[in-house]
Amino acid sequence: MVLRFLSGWKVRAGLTVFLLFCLLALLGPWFCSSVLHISPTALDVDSVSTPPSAGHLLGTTASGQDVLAQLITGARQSMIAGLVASVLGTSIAVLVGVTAGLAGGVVDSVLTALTNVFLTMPAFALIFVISGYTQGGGPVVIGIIIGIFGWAGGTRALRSQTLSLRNRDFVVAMRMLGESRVRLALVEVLPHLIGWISAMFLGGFVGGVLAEAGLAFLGLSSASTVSWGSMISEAQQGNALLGGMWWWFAPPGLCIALLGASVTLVNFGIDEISNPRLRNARRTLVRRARQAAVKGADSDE
Amino acid sequence: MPDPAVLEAVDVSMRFTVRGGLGRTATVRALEHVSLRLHRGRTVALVGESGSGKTTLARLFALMYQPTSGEIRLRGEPVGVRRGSTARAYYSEVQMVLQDPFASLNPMHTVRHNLRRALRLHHFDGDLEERMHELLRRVSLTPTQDFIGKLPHELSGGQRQRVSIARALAVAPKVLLGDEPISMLDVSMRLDLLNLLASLRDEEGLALLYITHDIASARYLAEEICVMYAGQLVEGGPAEQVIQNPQHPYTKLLLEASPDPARTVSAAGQSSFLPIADAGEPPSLIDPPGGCRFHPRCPVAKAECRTAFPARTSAADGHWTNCWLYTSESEAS
Amino acid sequence: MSDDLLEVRGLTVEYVAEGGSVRACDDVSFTVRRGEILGVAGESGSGKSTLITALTRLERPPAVTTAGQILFRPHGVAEPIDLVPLTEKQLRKHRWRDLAIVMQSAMNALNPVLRLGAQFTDVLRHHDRGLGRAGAERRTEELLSLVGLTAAQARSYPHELSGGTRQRATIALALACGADLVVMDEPTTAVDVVMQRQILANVLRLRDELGFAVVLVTHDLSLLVELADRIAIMYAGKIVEVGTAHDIYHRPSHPYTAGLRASFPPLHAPVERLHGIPGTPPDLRRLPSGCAFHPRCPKRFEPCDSVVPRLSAVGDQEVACHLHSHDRSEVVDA
Amino acid sequence: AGCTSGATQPKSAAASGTLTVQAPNSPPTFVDNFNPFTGEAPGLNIIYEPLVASNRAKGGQLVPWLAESWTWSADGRTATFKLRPGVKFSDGSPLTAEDVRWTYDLRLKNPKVGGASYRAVAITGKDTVAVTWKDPAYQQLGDLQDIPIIRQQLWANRNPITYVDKSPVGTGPFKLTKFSPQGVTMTDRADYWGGAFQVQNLKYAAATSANIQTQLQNGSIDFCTCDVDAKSYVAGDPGKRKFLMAWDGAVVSVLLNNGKAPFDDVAVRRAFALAVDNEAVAKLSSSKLPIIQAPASPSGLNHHVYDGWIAPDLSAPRKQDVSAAKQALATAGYTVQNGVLTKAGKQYPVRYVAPSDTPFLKTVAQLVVEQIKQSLGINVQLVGGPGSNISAAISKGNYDMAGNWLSSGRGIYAAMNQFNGTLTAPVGTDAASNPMRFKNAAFDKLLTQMSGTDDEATLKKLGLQAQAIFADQVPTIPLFDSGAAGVANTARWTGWPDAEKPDYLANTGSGTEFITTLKNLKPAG
Amino acid sequence: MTDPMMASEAALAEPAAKEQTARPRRRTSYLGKRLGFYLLVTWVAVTLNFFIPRLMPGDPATVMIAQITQRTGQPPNPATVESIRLLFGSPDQSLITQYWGYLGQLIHGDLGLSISQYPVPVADLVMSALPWTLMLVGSATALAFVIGVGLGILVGWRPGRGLDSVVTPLSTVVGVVPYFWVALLAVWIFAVKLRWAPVSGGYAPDATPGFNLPFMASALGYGALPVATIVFSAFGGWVFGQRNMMVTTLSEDYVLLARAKGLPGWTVMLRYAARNALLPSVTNFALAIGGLVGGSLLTEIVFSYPGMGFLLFDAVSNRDYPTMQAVFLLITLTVLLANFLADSLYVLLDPRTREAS
Ligand SMILES: Nc1ncnc2c1ncn2[C@@H]1O[C@H](COP(=O)(O)OP(=O)(O)OP(=O)(O)O)[C@@H](O)[C@H]1O
Ligand SMILES: Nc1ncnc2c1ncn2[C@@H]1O[C@H](COP(=O)(O)OP(=O)(O)OP(=O)(O)O)[C@@H](O)[C@H]1O
Ligand SMILES: [Mg+2]
Ligand SMILES: [Mg+2]
Ligand code: NI
Repeated sequence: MVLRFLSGWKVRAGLTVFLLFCLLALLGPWFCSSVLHISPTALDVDSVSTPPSAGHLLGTTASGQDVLAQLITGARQSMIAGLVASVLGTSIAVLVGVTAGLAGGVVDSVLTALTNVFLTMPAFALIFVISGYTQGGGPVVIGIIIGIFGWAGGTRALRSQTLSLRNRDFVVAMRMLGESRVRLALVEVLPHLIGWISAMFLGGFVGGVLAEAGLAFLGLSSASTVSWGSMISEAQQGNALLGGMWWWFAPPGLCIALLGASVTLVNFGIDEISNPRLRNARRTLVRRARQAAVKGADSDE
Repeated sequence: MPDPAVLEAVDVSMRFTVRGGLGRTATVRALEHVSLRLHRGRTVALVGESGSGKTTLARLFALMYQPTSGEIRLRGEPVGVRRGSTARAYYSEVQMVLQDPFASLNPMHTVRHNLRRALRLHHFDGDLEERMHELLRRVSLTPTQDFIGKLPHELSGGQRQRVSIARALAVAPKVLLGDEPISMLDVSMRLDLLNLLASLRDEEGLALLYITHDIASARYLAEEICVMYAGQLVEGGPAEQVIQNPQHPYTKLLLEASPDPARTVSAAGQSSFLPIADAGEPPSLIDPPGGCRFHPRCPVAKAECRTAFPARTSAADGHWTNCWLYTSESEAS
Repeated sequence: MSDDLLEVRGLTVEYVAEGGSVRACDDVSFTVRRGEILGVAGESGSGKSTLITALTRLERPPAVTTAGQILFRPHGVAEPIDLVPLTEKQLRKHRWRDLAIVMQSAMNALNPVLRLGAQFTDVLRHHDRGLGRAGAERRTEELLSLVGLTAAQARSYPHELSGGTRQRATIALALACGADLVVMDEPTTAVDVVMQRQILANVLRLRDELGFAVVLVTHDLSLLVELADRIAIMYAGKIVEVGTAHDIYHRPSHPYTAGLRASFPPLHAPVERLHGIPGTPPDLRRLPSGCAFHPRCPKRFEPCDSVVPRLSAVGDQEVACHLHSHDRSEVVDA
Repeated sequence: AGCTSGATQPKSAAASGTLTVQAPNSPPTFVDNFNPFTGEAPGLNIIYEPLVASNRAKGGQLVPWLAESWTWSADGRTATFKLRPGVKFSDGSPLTAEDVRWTYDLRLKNPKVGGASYRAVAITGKDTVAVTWKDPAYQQLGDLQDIPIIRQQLWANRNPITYVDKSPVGTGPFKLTKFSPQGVTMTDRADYWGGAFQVQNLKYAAATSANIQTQLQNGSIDFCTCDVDAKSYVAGDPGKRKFLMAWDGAVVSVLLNNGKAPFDDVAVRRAFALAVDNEAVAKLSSSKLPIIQAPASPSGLNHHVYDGWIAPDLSAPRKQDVSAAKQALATAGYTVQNGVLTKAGKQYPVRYVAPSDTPFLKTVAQLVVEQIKQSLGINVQLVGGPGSNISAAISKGNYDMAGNWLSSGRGIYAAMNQFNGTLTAPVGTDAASNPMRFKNAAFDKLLTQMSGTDDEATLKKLGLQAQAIFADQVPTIPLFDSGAAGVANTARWTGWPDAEKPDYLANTGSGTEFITTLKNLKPAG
Repeated sequence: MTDPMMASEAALAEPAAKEQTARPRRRTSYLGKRLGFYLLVTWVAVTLNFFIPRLMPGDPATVMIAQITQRTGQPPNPATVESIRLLFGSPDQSLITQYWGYLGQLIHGDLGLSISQYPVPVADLVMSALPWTLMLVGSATALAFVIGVGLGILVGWRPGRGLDSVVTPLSTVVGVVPYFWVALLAVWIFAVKLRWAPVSGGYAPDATPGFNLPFMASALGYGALPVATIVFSAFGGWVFGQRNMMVTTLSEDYVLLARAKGLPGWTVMLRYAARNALLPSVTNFALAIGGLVGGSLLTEIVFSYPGMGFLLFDAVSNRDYPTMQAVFLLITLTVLLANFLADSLYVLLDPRTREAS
């Protein structure tokens, strides 16, 4: 299964890029300070808004900060926000969705109602309101808020999946061995939701990164940390585009897009695994077989 | 019938409430006043059309639902739906083999996992590994070490079904409920499985409930056949009696419709398909016909068939039926 | 010869995949005569459905027809047409008018969002441009009445009908354009025995009335024996035996056929202990060498695991088994 | 091409005498309410006029407006205003003393309208009105510029708070002709007391800080008081584009929370002030302006506005002096451990709040934080957030350092009164005034004295003393002199005030200043 | 968060059970239940919407005072401060009393008076903003749906072919580019550099809102760019989901049968495959409409569009609780309405969920 998962170019490309970003998030700040000796926060009063040069590989912002350093450190903040949001969101979704699906009855009704309430709440607007309240508590806080308001969508899908799994024969069979509910949930049902959960997780991750960027754009990110979103926001406030400072405006957006794209590619792979009907033969193989057939027929004559 | 029933259903009825698209609800009357007994070392076959309630009865035996009325008795003791360790105690005596061997094993778990869980849950305290191999041997999955580590997708349908049976046997049950255990298997492998079930019954003294569509296989395996139609038991008795001398018009229809190549023996070389009269379809269980539910399709239906369900008429050899045709007779006699 | 409606020669169908292809139909040859019912029996995975879809040129990637001919001689056509090289557009001329199909599950074969009637009229009107809406509706009613359904049911959505009714409707649909050949892939596995017999009796009656030929695929040999004129037995992508129903039942030549035949417990004959066929059907990706059946064969002997037997005539039948190879005939006697 | 009216240059506009400006406060849409008490519609501040105005370009000098002149009573508690003759409301009716009295009286009677620092108002003659305060109120007169005069006849039966006024009647030079949520058009009045204007049509366009730059660039807006990249704007067409700095007395400063540790300790305040390099801050903050803003005087007074009021020894900016700063901390017993200010084992983490929607304050904050880290080794935590959150935090005293601009152009008293210890509130409650929570008895006493005099020499003398206390006590860290930046396009209109030494400020946000600006505009060419 | 995998489920409520033989027995009680559910959700949402913003620090008075301070360059005099506090400051009533008052007002359809635009009724503000958002986001959502689903059908019809291998990855990648980044770029390219579109706003400042040609033309011109950017960012999500549905549907027997029937390719694609593959997308579209009001925040800020998003942004910045609540309420109601719509649409489009005749 793992091998099959890794076989497509999309998944491999996606994973590679994604892991690169993870590495960047993990080691970026250290790399910046110890190897490149640049700081994302230091302001170089004497070289403001300079295009890429040897001193500043990606140029500087309007307040003389090094764009490259910001880009590298920004990776961590953006990814932490995405990670926290998706870990939290997915965990709640799994907890609520699987519990509701397995338990049924009153528990199910209550949890479903809760899900629906969260679905109808103006999530982004509330996130916007609340993250204003937290006064830029950093990516973790932003991630938590995004997670808390973003879990409901996936929950319904998980619940209905669990409902259908609950009555699958193998679960019934294990139940008739006297298996406990918790074990049924964890050992029999949950592994089958891995595809869904990981897709949800990855979707949530991208959603989290994008939401953090959106909030940063609205001025709600932490002021002391640099994230890609806050970079775009500052570039916008600094009229980077009008001033032709593409080196400031473009990289963070492209990074988010690249990260999002890599995750989406991985998701393609997961999708194909969880829905085998989406897998189709490599066109080239089919064509080759057909051509061979035609040739064979010719030579037969 | 010498010894008392191990497991019996006493006058059970089952109703389901279903929800329609716009939240409408309706009641499915899936079983009506069904009684059935399973005895040690004997097989009862339950045959009937799709949707007649066979699975529902099996599930009632497996305590997956609480019957709407009536009760399930284990060795004469009424049992109800339970949880936790009491459920486990019940399941250590009653086990079920499901229809679809492809669905009844978790694709993520090995044969070993399945067997070990079964043994662990039922407090097996001997040599676990040894017992697992023994179980696999019991269901003829040999050499056992080849099979124990396999995942379901590495097994054929017949092998999976054997694993299911081994898993059920792991708890050393007294009763085995087979819900169409062979219908999903390849033709060539069905008989082997039936033979396996027969040997388990004979050697372990299992009480076996064999649910099937295929009346011929019922005859092959079971001593006793019960025919179910639209949630009601309409006929039952010793297998040969029911097959060779069907009483109820539905049983007759079923036998007529069942493929039997032997019928063409006389007409050599030429296909001679035996057509049957267009007898309509089984009714919806949401609003089933009153009285005997078979009456709309019955060629010999009488007025009373529409109004009331006939009482049971039994012959000396244990062959019984619920049909007005015979009720009046017995009353007359 | 002109009696042959369809002649399949060396048809080979493969499922192509990265790690090597699977031959689900391997060098399959048989003929279908006009108006006959040819039964195809075999275990699950033996390639029956693959054969049916290839026959109707409905195979979809990754299935590819890599060799063989399907010579089709519908009415009004002098020269047989080879369906294999035809393009989708060329095929469209023959579809339904000459060649119709009934699928295994009527539930899935009918478009759930279209009323039954609409699924009739769109094919009717597409193949007969002159037919108006009213005409198409009238024709639909006629067709439905052929299988004992009413006009009211034409206005239903598929899900509103029972499985048996749906399956009858798909059979009526197959007859809509007067096809010469109707291919049926397990048309009755999803219905009960009573309904099964009703449906097949209908098919038989219509065949007698309309004279189309049927290729009927099923794994229920006992049913085929009652129903079909001739039966082809498939094993692991190959046809191992073809013969009249009577011969197949009474004089199975191939050990596999014999085993299959013995897998059905009798309904009335005395019960005896039966054993089916030992072992399991092979995985097409890892076929045994020689005769694919040899690991399960009670009568296997020395060439079976190395030489692939070819289908050859033995009396009225055709068998692919070394027991019946001409040069080995002495072995049979021995 | 082929699109839209918005992007096209209203070239014919100059011919028809139209000036398009960005509405003050840059809302994205306008709301049709010209109620002078509650409304925020653009143009409101030039429709209604006060009795007096102040000229911030001239150190907050008071300017007669609807009042021609005024006289003080001997005790300095009563000012008697003589109304300007010939003032007419836009409905044609004349302005009367009764209108003024009624307007002023309304504020006394209705606490929700509020804003009255005076105690009583009375008509003393045909066109004279006397306003009386509790204490000598020479320095309170400026408050009256925030009171627009309305017509009694119209408002007598209206609830001033809840009335939604869609057809305003005021004394100002323009009257409303068309309202749309995206634009407000006004035309000039022939019967305006101040004479004729060359600007016949005034248009307020909706433009937010996000897009004002582009709207300026493509010429759809002629003038704005806005925080834009003026440098590149002007550089785009130096002949036609003009940078205007309205030196309104603002001094961009770091507010220190004097009400709580560690900044309740003057040593810490001094140390931090010494640790900051205001020259660098000023330079960085000016990167988008064609000029470099000057580092601020330690007196907290803006050099442009208070030229001549600042003590000579305080005129030069405080120089960054890291060792002195460290010395100051050490003497007071502070150490820095792991980047945290520590005294006697107690840690004092420092939070710097800065609004993230005001870019330059954010930049200032980043630089100050960076400098303090470099010079003192203290890690100041930078906390951002929307401006409304930040002002709430500042008001409640929930901060240690904060970036803001301070100091008023309405005179030395107003400037110093911002640090009035009697007007502040403890940490935890809202302090509308003096959120720095600076308290100094001597300073407060000086303020009381200033309030009781209108003698310039005395004021100057008291001012010098106050400055000395200010510079010594460092209630805030003044960074650089600033003002309301603005840009104008001279393609259509000329006559903008001088950029270097303006006589008046060009500023849409202040009604009287904007009227003066408009009055002086002439069509180009 | 939206992920294509949840696409298959229709609405808020229980996925329609497939037991179709059910008869209408307790329809009234069902409707009652449904209504009750909507009411319950609305109440909970309204309650949360009331309390959450009020837990934020700061009150409208503080914000207003700060604004005056910035505007005039000095803090307002104590009398003014007093009057502002009197008008907008923390009311003496407890939060709970305010809450009951608010509920009472709501029941009478009274949304109260705006604080930042005091004393303009919130209803007026909402009414002037709502049409813009509905038009902008509504048309953009519809357009994105049509384009995305159309493309999805096309590429899904021939999976693995050239079109599919280009369009599918591309459209999904387009969907993960931060929206505002794209929008800003679009503004720069099309409004600043090429001058094809105005930079911001909903219509020309000198146009008179109403049913007149210049105004409508101007509104269209101003709306084009924002709509285009939303469509650009949103259509990808539909492509992917629709493609997968299409591919899944293609392996259904009825599509195969339609081909066997000799029907032309278009008929098979549209009438058989797409007709069925569309079902989840259509219900998802109905749900997407629920995000209409709430989803416009970034667009409207980038384009200074005079809609609900901006209204909310402004209300939050000014602690304008009544306006905030009204916007939240509206979002909640649209979401519920959309769910209702999705429910009904599903029943309408999928005969399987309809009642058997
Ligand atoms: N959980 C349930 N909820 C609602 N209805 C049910 C449920 N289980 C079974 N039914 C209904 O009860 C009736 C009997 O079903 P059951 O599965 O027992 O039939 P069966 O004889 O096993 O059929 P088959 O041969 O197809 O397995 C059917 O109409 C079915 O729809
Ligand atoms: N899409 C596919 N890709 C690869 N292999 C396939 C595919 N479909 C079928 N096969 C293989 O082709 C072989 C023949 O399949 P086919 O469906 O024709 O069998 P069948 O005889 O119809 O079986 P059944 O009785 O179960 O319908 C099987 O071994 C199967 O594994
Ligand atoms: Mg069943
Ligand atoms: Mg098949
Ligand atoms: Ni999601």
